[in-house]
Amino acid sequence: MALLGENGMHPNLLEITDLKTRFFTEQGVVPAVDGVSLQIKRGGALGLLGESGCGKSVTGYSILRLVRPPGRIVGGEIRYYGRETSRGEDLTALDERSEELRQVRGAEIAMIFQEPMTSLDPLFSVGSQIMEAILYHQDVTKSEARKIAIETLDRVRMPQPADVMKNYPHQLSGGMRQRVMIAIALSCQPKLLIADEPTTALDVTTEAQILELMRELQDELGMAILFITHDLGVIAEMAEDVAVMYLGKVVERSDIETLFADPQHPYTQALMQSIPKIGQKAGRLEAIRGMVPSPGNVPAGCPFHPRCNSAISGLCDTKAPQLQQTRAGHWVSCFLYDDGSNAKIVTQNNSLDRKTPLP
Amino acid sequence: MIKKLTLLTVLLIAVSALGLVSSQSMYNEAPALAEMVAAGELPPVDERLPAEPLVIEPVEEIGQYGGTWRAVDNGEGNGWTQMTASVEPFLKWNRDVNGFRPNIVTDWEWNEDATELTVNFRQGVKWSDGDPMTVDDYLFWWNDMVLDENVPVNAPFGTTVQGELMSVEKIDDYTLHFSFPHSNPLFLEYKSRGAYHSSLHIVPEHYMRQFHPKYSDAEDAADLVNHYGWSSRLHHPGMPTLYAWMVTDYVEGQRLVLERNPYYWKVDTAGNQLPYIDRLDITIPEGNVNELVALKGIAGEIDFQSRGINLLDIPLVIENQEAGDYRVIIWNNGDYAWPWIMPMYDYPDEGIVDLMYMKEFRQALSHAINRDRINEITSLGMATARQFSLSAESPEFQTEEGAAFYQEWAASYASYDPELAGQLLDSIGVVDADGDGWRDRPDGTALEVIVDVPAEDTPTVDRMDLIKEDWDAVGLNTVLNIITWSVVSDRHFSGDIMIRAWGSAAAWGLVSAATVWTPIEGVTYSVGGARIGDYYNSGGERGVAPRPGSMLEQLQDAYTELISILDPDERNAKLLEAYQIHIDEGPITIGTVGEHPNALIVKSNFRNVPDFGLTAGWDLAFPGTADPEQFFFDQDG
Amino acid sequence: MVATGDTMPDSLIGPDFDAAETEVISVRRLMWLRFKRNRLALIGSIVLVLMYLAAVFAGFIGPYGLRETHEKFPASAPLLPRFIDDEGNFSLRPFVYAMESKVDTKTFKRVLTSNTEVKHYLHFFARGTPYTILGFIQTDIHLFHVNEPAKVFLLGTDKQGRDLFSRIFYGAQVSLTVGLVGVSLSLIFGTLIGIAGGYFGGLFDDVSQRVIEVLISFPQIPLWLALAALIPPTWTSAQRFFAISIVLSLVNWGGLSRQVRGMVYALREEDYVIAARYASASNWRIITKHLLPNTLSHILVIATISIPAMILGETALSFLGLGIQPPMTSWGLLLNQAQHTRVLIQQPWLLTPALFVVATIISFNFLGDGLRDAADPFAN
Amino acid sequence: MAQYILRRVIAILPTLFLITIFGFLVMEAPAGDFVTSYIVRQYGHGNTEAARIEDELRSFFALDRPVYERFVTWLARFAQGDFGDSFDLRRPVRDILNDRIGLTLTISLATFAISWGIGIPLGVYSATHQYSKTDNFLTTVTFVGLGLPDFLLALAFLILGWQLTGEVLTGLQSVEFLDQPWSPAKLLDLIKHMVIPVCAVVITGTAWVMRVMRGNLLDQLGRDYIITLRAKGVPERVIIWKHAVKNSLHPLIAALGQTLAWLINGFTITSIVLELPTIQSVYLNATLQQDVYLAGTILILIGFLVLIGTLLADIILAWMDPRIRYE
Repeated sequence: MALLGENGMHPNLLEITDLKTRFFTEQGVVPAVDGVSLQIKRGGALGLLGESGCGKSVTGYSILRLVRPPGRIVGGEIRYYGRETSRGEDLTALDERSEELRQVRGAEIAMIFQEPMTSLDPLFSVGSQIMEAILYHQDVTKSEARKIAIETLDRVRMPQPADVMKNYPHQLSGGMRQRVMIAIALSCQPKLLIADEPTTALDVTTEAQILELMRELQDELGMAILFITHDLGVIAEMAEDVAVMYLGKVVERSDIETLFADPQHPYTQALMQSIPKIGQKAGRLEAIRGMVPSPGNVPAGCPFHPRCNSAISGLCDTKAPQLQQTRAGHWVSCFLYDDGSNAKIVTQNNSLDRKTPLP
Repeated sequence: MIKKLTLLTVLLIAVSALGLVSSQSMYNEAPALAEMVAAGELPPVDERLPAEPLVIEPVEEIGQYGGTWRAVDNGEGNGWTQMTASVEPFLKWNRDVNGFRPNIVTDWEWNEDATELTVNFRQGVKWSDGDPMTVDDYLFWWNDMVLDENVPVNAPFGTTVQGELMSVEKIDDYTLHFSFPHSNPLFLEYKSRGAYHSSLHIVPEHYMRQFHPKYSDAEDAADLVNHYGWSSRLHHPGMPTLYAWMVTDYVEGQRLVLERNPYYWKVDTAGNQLPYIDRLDITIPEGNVNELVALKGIAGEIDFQSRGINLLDIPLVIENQEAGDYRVIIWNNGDYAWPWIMPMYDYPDEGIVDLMYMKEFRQALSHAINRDRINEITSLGMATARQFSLSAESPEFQTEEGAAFYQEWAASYASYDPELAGQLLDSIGVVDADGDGWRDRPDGTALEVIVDVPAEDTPTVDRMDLIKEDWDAVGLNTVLNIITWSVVSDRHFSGDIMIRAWGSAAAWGLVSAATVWTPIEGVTYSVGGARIGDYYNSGGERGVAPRPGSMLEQLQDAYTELISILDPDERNAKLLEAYQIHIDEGPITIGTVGEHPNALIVKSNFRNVPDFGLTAGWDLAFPGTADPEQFFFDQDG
Repeated sequence: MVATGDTMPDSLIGPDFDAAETEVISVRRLMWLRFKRNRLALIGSIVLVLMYLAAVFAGFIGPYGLRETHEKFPASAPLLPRFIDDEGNFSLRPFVYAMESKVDTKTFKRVLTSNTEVKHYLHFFARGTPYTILGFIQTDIHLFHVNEPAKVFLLGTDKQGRDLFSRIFYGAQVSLTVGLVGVSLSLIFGTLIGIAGGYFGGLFDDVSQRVIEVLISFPQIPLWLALAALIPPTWTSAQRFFAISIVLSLVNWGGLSRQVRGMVYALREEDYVIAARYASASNWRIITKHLLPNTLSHILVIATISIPAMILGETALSFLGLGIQPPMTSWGLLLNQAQHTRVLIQQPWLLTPALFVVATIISFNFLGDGLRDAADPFAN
Repeated sequence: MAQYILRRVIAILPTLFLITIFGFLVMEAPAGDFVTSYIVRQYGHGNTEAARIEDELRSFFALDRPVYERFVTWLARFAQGDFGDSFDLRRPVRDILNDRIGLTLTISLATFAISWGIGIPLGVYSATHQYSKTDNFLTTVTFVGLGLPDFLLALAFLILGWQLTGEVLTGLQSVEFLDQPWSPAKLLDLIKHMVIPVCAVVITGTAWVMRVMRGNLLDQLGRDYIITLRAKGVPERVIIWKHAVKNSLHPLIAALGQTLAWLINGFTITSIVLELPTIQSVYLNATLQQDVYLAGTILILIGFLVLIGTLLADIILAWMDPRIRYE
């Protein structure tokens, strides 16, 4: 248990401990999130970095309990210290349809998504969709809610917010819609915002504007952000701390400067090298060898070893490394920094258990 | 005449005397009518009845007034209701259909060569609105409808002789004189068949004038025809009638209600004005009549129903007698063949017609049919296997000699003998020439026996199915052409049919549908083909001539001779001679099974229903001929 | 399948994985897996396979011929094989007693009395009425058979004294193929117009869309009736069969065409089609090489889904007497004979064709449902 | 919006004309005409007279005129609201339809209301409880319901009704009520007669609505915006009923276009089996008897309702869906 801060407040807003989320598909069980532990500080910004399919989004969904069948959280704890500031509460223990959880969603923790084009109900006006969030969390009248909504739209730098209220999602551009999404998320002033690749679907200029906006808002409102992305550049701009995920596991964790200065895990290193840098000649881009295996078909040992240039045969392909602190605040899960003495021997880490009954 | 007048005077004196002494009537009437009389809404019964009402002898007993008679009828003209409640012709069949009895017409007189006829109408008969019925009502039909070119009503059968119209003359209000260009001895019989003919021809002139373009501002005769025509005449509540019940309500496609005619001109032997039953409530189904009859019958929702009970439903209605509180009476359907198989001698393929004219070919077709099997499978084994030989009840078969003749005819070529059939075919060269398993024509070309069957006539479809197997078995490649009735008819008139099979009605030698045995009319039921009948009917102007000297020509000649014979006995004897051609020349039309039983659903307390009835012949007008006005509900029993 | 649908597009089975070496066969395999998983669809397809086999081998399965009448047994209740005789002795081999049949002149009912002296044992794979399979294999071996005079009618007989059990399978030949033929015609017609409309667009597309719009909104039965009334009544029952198929497909092609058009419309904008067009491939080539193969699985699914409607259509038309005519038979025609009060009350066995109709329709629905899910393995 | 509607209405007119020609031709095309079928039926009823006046009958019904002439005459009158007379029933087609439209709509609207009223909630329940026992049960029932032709059900219900009550509940009213003014007893009688047809048709109808609803709702529930709604803490009930259901009504509303025509011609065979005095029964008979004006009018009426229905559905969709509205 971490130390309590002043006035009994826990220093972290959210603590994820050994989270396991699995998908029970027809081909077997897919361990999308496999023992992830993270901490988000109050008002802090944590970046969750990884390629498609590494489980970073599922981690985000798990926090708000948005994982739907056949996915299910099977283990671990998500402790939220937003309301119960000292003891916290375990979000995984709440019933999915419970009122308690509903009051967390939107009001305490809000989320914005990758696809602003499809994330709004096409049949309702933008205004009503923002007001809906407000009306379900705050004891205000309709006209007050409208006022708040317009203010929020204004806050997300939406031009002519009062007019936009009447618009329907299909009338807005992608960037505008993402602003609306952010407005919805911010309308109830949550303590944590989960941003799931919020700029992936946007063009570069819009992306920059949105990121800029989010940074400003974070400063203004003092909320924490969990920023999920595959884009190192975005991470560099947005996050204070970073966790790198690969195939459902966190492989490296540190503050942003450390990570960029000294990436330790071969996967992180590879990621860094795959970014084109100014001055570097095109065509010399270093790509990571091979493809990400299916999460339903995780290799034995260290999941990254088939693609790893530094893999130690006989070790990396049999044993799974554990997250080790290599320096203060820098955690890596790799045998290069670990003698393997406390590593588990996993001969077959393939969770494709075909005998598991289907949901 | 003098006698009548005296009687009338006596009666008048008696009535007025009675009127002075008491209000006692000579006749009794239904309680409901008596109330109306008491209320002054209706004249007393004696005034409503003619001086000499027709006295009807009840079948079992004097009945009781009251009750509603529920039945089912099809929506097309309510034909069955008309057969029940609209049969009031000049003369009416006896209940055993052996001759006619006076009805509207009380007496008549022919001249010697049957070209002049004087008939007397029953005096004092009133329409259901109280208006007197006179010969003018008949003359309106003849002069203003048949003879009026603007009215699409044709001169019916019997009113023309050899293509020339009769003429009619009014002698007095109750006497008509008919003149015919040639002998027409069967005129009254022709006119008295069924619910059409004269039952239809006496129209309420005082009422119909309002629809006639000549007498009103009607634009055309559509409304007139609508009120007159067979298929729609029961659709008009308030239209005056001579029948026992008058239409009081009609809901298209759903319901027809008739109520007693207060002016009905018949009484029972105890002087009770008929009818006994208050009203008829007829349900008109949207779809299949037979199914609704069966359903309603077993549910006890039918009081009397003589038509529409499917042969195959008889076990069902018998089984549910007790539950539905009714009894099942079996009448004779009277069909002489169902199906009758008509080779068409006007088929355009001469090779086929050659075969048709060979009696061996037709005999082979007939012998190849396993009639007992058809009877077992499709007729519950309750029909009679027989040749095409008209109805056994026809008058010409009622003598000893006639009965014997009938037996011989019915049995001719009717045995199941496929071997003989094969030999007969061999004998005329219809053999398998090319070895494909099917017999070919004498010239060696392929022979296909094509039979047109109306799809709607399911018994015929079922039975032809079996006959096809029989014919296939003797090597005749048989094709059934099962098509809708209207198309069969079309093909019939255009001469495209090789062989036609359908269900027969009853046939009465000369009075009813003579053309089924001799080709004299251009109609679909004409033996040998419509166009051969039309040839005769048009005096050779249209149609197809029968082959010279053939049995078809012999039959036509025989008919020409027959219809001018005045003496009934002589006529019947000659008729048998003409029938002999059908035996000598092999079956001209092929019969199969006939005389099917016809079940009646009769409510347990529904009385005075005779045991005898012949339902297939519309000309015979059952159950109208059984006098439904004397049917009654036994309210005690 | 999965309610969350697109919520983890980048996380689980996104396009990144398809190309992975382990998953090269995955599309087809995924379809099969998904289909196999749908137990109802699996049951449905098994039932259908059995039905179609039974239709092909109708002569073998039924002990009697299509038109074989048993004159003493019209509308007979089922005469089932038995294992226990009148004395209560058990026999492993099923047998029947010969029956005497007479009409009771009072009740007009047929009375059957069994002759218990002789047991007639059922013969399996025995010789009986000759028949042909698929029009060329001639044989007279039946699955089971009993020697005259004994009879075995598993489902009773119709009013003509024909074994209903045998006839149902002969009827299946018509009823089951009418849907296939009708759907094939719809497919050809609908696909051609759909692809043409979707690919070329323009006036042709507008007109065909308008026609289809009216066509698919029109209630089917009145249209069927009107069109069935057009069939020349002089046609033979085989011609009628095809005419009915055409009528069914004329009413049905619209929906199919519309869906095909929609897919082509979408595909038209796909990179590879545009690329093909820039490579100046001919329209025909683009349609046959690119559009058709890519829409095929969907077209097949749509086809499967529209078969039940066609089978029902045939049943309805024949039920009304406007469909198949004897000597052919079909389930609708068999049911046409069963729509009598007496059948429902006294001869309920004549309704068994309805069970076959219902089972077939349900199976097709199950199958279609399963195929639809399977055809779109990335839907979730 | 007004312009949109106007444009659609104008687009309907040529289609309507085509339907009219089609309707007339389809009725005209079969071999023979009303007179031939009339004569034959009359013979079947024992009236041998009709055959003798075939030509007169034909000229009486104006069937001796060429097809195009009759079509033009009829169309001209049709445009004025005169649909011609039925040959068979000898009444104006208009009157026949007027007589029947009331009961036809009563039964079809009842059927429609019940199947949608039951089908939608059950579909929603099924979709929101996917793979639950109830869902599996309902899905199976749906499949069976879709497999059962309603006319067979009607037949079965009729017999069942007879065995239970001893009454044959064909038609829609007992004869004794036919001409009576409306009274509670008459209404009760009508309802009693409606039970069988409504049940028979509702079973298939509900199955269809349920299946469509379930499928679409499942599809909608998988959409991104649902996640957004959940993430912003909207109660599940509101997510389903306010958002997902509204979004999944699209195909059902599109089907409303067909429903309008269905209302007057939806369950033809059931109507015939149960002897219902509806337009459907008249249509079948008219088609079989080549009663051209009656059958043709109904066919065209159906076509007309199809077009109107489609238009209405489009308007409702436009009203509901801003994407269509602002196109």
